[in-house]
Amino acid sequence: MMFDSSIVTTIFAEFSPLAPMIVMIIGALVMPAVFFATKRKSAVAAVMIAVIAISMLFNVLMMVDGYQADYAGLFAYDAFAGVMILLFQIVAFFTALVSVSSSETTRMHYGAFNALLLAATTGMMFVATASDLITIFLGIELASITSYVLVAMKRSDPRAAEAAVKYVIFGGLSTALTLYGLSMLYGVAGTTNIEDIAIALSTQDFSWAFGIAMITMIAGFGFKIAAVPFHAWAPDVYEGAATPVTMFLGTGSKKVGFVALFKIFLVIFVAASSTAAFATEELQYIFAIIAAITMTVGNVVAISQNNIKRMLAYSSIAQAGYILIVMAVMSEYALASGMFHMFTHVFMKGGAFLIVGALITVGIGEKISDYQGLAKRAPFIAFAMTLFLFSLAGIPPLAGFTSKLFLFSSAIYDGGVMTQWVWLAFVAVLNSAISLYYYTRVVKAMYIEKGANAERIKIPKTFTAAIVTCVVFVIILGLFPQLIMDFCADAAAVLFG
Amino acid sequence: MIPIEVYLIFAAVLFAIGAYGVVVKNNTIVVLMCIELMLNAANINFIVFSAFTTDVLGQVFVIMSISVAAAEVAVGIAILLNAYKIKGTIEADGLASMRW
Amino acid sequence: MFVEYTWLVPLVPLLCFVIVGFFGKKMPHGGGPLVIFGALFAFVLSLLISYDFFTSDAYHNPGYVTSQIEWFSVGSFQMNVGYYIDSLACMMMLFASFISTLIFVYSIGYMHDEGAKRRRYFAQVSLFLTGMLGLAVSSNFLEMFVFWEIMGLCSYLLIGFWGFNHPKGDDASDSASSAAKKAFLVTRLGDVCLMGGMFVLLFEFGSLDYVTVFDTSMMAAVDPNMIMLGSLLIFGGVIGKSAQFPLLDWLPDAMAGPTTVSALIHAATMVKAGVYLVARCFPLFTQNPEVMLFVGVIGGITAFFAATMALNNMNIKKVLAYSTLSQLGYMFLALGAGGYMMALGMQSGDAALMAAGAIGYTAGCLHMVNHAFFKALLFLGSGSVIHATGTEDMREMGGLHSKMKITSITMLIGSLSIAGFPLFSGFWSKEIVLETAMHAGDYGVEGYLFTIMWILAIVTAFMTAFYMFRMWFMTFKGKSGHGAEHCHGESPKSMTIPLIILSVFAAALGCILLFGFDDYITIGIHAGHFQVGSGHGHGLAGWLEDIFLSMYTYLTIALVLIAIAVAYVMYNKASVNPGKFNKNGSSWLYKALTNRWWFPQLYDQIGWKLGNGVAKGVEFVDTQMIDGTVNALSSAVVGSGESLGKMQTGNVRDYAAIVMIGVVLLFVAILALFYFMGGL
Amino acid sequence: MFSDIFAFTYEIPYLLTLLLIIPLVGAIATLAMGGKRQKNAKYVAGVFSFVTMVLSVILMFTPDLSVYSESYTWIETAGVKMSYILSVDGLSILMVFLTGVLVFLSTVFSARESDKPHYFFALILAMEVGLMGVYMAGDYFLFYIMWEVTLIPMYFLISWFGGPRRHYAAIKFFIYTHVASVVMLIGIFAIVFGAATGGIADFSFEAVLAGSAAFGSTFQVLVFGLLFFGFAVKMPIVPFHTWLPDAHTEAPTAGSVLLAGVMLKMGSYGIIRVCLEVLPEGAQYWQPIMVFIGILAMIYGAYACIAQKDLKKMVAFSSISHMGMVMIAMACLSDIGIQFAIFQMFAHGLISAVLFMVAGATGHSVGTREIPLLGGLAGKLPLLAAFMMFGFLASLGLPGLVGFWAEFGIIFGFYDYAVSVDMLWLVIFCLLSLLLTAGYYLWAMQRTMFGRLTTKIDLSHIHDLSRPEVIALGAVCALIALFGLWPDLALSYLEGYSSSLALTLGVI
Repeated sequence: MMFDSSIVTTIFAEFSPLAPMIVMIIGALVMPAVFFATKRKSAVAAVMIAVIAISMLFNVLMMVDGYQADYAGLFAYDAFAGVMILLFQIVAFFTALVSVSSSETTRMHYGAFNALLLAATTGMMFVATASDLITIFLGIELASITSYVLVAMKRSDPRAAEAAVKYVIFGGLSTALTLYGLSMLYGVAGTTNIEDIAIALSTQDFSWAFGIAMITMIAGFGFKIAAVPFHAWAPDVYEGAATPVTMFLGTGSKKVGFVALFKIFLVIFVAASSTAAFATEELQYIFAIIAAITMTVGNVVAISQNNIKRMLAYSSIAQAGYILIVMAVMSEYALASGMFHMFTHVFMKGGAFLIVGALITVGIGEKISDYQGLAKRAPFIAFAMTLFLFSLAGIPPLAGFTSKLFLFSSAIYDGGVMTQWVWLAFVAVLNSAISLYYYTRVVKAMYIEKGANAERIKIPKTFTAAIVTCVVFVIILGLFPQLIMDFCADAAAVLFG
Repeated sequence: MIPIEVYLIFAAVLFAIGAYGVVVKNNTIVVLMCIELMLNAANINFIVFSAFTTDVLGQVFVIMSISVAAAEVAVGIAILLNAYKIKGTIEADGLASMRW
Repeated sequence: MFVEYTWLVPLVPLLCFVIVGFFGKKMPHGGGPLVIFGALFAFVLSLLISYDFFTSDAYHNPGYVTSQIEWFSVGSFQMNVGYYIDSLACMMMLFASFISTLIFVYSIGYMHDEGAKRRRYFAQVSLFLTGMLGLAVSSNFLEMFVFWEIMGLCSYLLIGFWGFNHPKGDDASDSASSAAKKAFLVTRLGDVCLMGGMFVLLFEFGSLDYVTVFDTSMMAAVDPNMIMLGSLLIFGGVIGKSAQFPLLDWLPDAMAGPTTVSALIHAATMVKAGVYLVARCFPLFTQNPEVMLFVGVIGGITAFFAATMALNNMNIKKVLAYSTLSQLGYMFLALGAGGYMMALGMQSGDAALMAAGAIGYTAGCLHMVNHAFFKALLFLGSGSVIHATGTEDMREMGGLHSKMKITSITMLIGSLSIAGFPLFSGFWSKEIVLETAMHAGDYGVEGYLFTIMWILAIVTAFMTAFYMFRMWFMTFKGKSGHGAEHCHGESPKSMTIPLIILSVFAAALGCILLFGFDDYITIGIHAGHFQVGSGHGHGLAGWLEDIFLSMYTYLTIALVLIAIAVAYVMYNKASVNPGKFNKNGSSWLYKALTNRWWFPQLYDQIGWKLGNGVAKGVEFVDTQMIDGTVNALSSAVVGSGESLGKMQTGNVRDYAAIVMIGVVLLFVAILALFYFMGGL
Repeated sequence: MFSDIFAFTYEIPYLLTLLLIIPLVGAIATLAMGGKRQKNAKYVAGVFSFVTMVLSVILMFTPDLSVYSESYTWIETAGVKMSYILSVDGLSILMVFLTGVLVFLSTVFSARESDKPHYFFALILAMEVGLMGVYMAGDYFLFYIMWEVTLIPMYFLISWFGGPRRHYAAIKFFIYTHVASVVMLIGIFAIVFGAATGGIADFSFEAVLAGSAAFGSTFQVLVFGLLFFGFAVKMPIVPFHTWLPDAHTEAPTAGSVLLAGVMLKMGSYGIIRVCLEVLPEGAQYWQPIMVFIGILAMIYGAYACIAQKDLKKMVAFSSISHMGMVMIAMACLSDIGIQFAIFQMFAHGLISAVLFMVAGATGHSVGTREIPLLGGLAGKLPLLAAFMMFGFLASLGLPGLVGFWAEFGIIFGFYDYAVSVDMLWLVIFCLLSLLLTAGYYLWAMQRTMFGRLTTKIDLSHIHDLSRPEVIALGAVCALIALFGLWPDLALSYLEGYSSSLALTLGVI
């Protein structure tokens, strides 16, 4: 058999469920050493990529093989974990790949930068495998605290410093909210294991403590995923951070919040929905409202942005709104679609950020007006950017369209019955149409408007490689979504028992 | 025996004080301290629930979260230092160049 | 056997149109000779077909030859294309192709100076001929309508022939293009009605074939009200095409086209299409006497009104145009009166009354043919004059008789004929028209209307004679005008020869009435179905008796003679000043007549208000309200983006406040939701 | 049918796929003709679009269209199934033909395009992919993809090659129609998932049609509304039409030709293909509304034409008016109505091509399309005047040209409907629109080509049509005349389809 996880189990024995993370951690530990030994960014990058590749290889082997195992009741590797880990690995891979040639990332502390990157990724992967509130919390914090530093690690840029401050304060605030919520949840359920919580709650009636737990957890995770009104930090941090880091935050870090949301809420509610005592629907409405507001605010405010990073940040907020549909609909199909959308989001939003980073590296500004005439100066980059943006807007046959198609359709029908979330689907599609407006502004600047400068642009090779990969995936996932959608469906089946 | 509600209300008040501080304080160091207050409110919750249910996991959680909070404050202070070095201020009002 | 080649009759001119249209640039005279050949071919073929038809058994029973193939189908309704030959079709083919041939020959001379434009002219007239001949031989309403519209198109194009680059300058271009548009639009109004009528028929009869629609048993099975609706709508088309009251205003304007076009289209052929259609639909129209009454009244009113307007007009072509309208009115009066009697006869089963009605049919058709010849003659004559003098204003002519003898004499013949001078063509047909109208007045409840129409018609006869001779005297006699001095003599042979030929017909054609015309062109019910022709006419003696033993004939003759005399005194001897009667042009009547009873102003007002007025309103709604809403929506989205963006102050404390507000809101929302959903 | 004249029985493998791939390859090849090879872009585009046209014509000559259906499962995951299905039936064959012909002819017409020609022609070919795809798709997923694919080339065509207000027009076109598309997408979800059986939502037309029997009345009515809105914007129907005049005014001629000639038809095609086929009960419910807005569009469009000052804008509004006619025809829900609705789509496709070519050519030759600035140009531009006259006459429904038969059939079908609902007076509106149509065209003709030669503009540079323009116009005019003289050539394709659809609708 081509995909055989026995190699992993042979090496890691009972730690196999943590195999991808272990590889990353080791990588994180050796990275500074590598840097100090070689003093060359490229060497570090090569090791980085190797580490991530190995980790990814293990994960793919396990995922495709359908490996399932549990470690100490705290971690569980299953299809869901496999898919999400893959996502985080891809994000880390891109970040590592481009940060080597980006002009924004630190040069002096490059080893530390990579170590932190790996640590952050590991944190995210922990969340994906976690089966206990404690591990979820720790994973999130590992990812968060390291990313604060990543944001700050931009060469003496006042905006990065400011962004880092904002990020750390808001991260702390969200940690506090989340922790408070977790404590209440613990109090209500009397345990920290998610499965056990679900079982415990399914026999309980609604209580105030539970309500508060829900609210504070929504707020805390809402911060992570940048849902309105907990989104305010996102545009500033995205703008201030080095663009590869922005990409890491926008496509990876954000998903951590979703993974935690899925892990905690879906499991609890799916278990709870079997008993009538528990009010699932009310919280679904809460999520639906948040989703609607988030996508609307994200899209509408994006229209007025002139800085492309900020615009993409707001667009990320809107995308989070779309994915929140999963939480409103709470069906297996919706979850699969949502996960698939996260994947396509990595490629399209990641691709867009990569291009922004590449252009900053070659000295083009972040303003939309700086992109004027880009089609002449860098035809491929302009073309790729157009693809990413149109994909984000949901223009077929690109990946963003297909994933939105799955996602929005999940809001309409659930198992042959028309759901009550049709209005949400409406809000979503109309938003999607609005978003076309600001994406088109960029396209217009690149293709239609004439720039002051007409000389050709040559962007670093690593950027090109990453962008090409994204382009390929944006097209392939659009045309053949089942490549990943099948795994997402398996993963969703795990959470829905 | 003091009923559990009292502890919970205490923690909630602590949490609210922290939240209030985050909103009104201009000095970001104080803001970080307020966040610590909020974290500690959650920690108290954990301890209380742990004590009342005689479940040890809550205390484990607290130990974890205290260490996390420590790390967070360390990173936070470092970041504030960096900001002070670059921007010459750590006041929230002075760190508002990116907006709209 | 020639009948089987009927499809060639319209096709040959069509081919000429295509050839001339695409390759005419390199042909001599812009392709004129080819077009003449096409028309001549059509004429000869028509002769052969007619001979063939009249000698065949089919002429006697069932009275027609038809053959068609499927064209396409509308749902379950099959639309056909084919030919339908009966006496009426033969007559139409013959006179249309014959007159066209002559006019085309004339055009060679008349259009000689037009250079490259002649190609366009000849192509279009050839297409027109296709339309006219196709109309005559069509086997169903739809096919007929196609040709009907092709004629309308050609009329439009030819009126607008000088719609740009007019030799007389931009003002003339303006008025020509405006006249063309008006002609098309007004006839279009009629055509739309005709189309509506076709829908009624198609829906009621399930077919548009003449054979089916005119079948007596079919008609009996259909709701008479729907037949009435259909008939009236079809007559609406006729009103437009034949410029009857109240849609008569376009025809005078149409004189902006070349004179040959006026002769061909707006006198001899196209405007006759309406008459043809009424004659063709006689079986249908006679199902309701009211329809025929309507036809007759419209005809009578038009005859009168148009004649009044001709009384004081100074434009030679316009006089002729009004006269055309008036004469068309006669034809409809005849058909209407005849049809009225026939309808009443059918209802009461009175065979004599039906026979009397058939005379109306004959009268209408005969007048149509006669009018085609003498009006073509008159127009061509006037064209000859215009060609020579370069003006259309009769005040600038005068005294041309000596310079243009042939034109003058042929036009005199035409005038005598149209005026109804005894024994000239027009006399015969006009007499029986009047007789039918008078006769119809005796029957039915509304018959008195025909009496009124008869009186109007007699007055019209007087006026006709007056204005025709006013025209002739003003043009050819009296003082030479400004334009007459430019005249360098007679027109070329290509123009005079057609005039001479036409004048022969104009003078003598009417006599065919006495020699069995009504055997062929009459209508009656034979073996349960309507049949045109193979009737038993009055014969020579019968007609002579009819006409010359009636005192009313002498009344008309007297009126005509008086009118000619008055014109002579006023315009030839100039012993009586016409200005005396109209306060030198300041009487209200005079003004009313020169302003065409203010019809144009009325139409312009209505048309402008209904067209442009509403359009302005629509435009306002479109740009301000509908598009305004769209733009407002989009700027609302953009604007709200900007103001929402302002919430992003950049200050962490504000952000924290937003978060806290969010938490509180969540709390409230959860409370509210639980409350409303009965959770608590 | 063409196949009655000559039956082309050789079965070209993957013909329908070729119809998509050839223009796609052509677009890429043309795009590669940048830089110094720009001159050759038009030849490359011409060859590819010509081959596509030939294939679409071959399709017309094929006696049995069913041999050309292709079906492959494409995506099968998480309870949804999408397939790559291409097929051609009586409804789509004319549209495919129209697309093939018009794309080639607009390429020919634009042969003089000299600014970035490789982009220009590549965009036109890219649009052809989408258009062909929409008409041939047998799967809602593919259908929607193709539907949206048409937008992007059009957006670029307008905003690159358009007039002075092109940015506004392009973005308005893009966003407006995209909003409609996404609403339509919701409707598609509803029918696809509503028709799902055994937990598999199959996006193919066939499966949805099979599952549609289970749709309840309320569902049908609601979903019909969604889909109808989506399609109506594309058609466009008053009051959702305002993007169209702007888009047309600013678009380059070839863009306008394709926009009016083929793209608008996507809307009415969708209504027939999706709304009527799948939701017959919804159609019954919406029938009066469709009739009302159809009449509204017809009359409103015609009146708006009268008020227009820009020749192209006038033609754009006339499209709205004529598509209103398509709407009332469809609203009859009868075989005649549907047959002639499709026929009118076809007819209007050809006619509007001429109209927009002529309007565009006026802009090129004279330098302005403002009617008040023109006048008396027929003497200077005889060919243009002749084609304009032909186009106007065809559009106002001159018998013997293709537009008349469409209008004739539509009004008759509508008459039938009006009788059945006992409101015969409704027919008056149709007749009125015919009259108004004649009115605005003739008035425009009078003001532009006839009458006083204008002195308001500099006439020293005006030139008559170039040879490629004449060829393109001549070819379309020939088709108009051909189908006008022999309407059965096109109508016979529709008979089977329309009568079976009418059976579904329960009204014959």
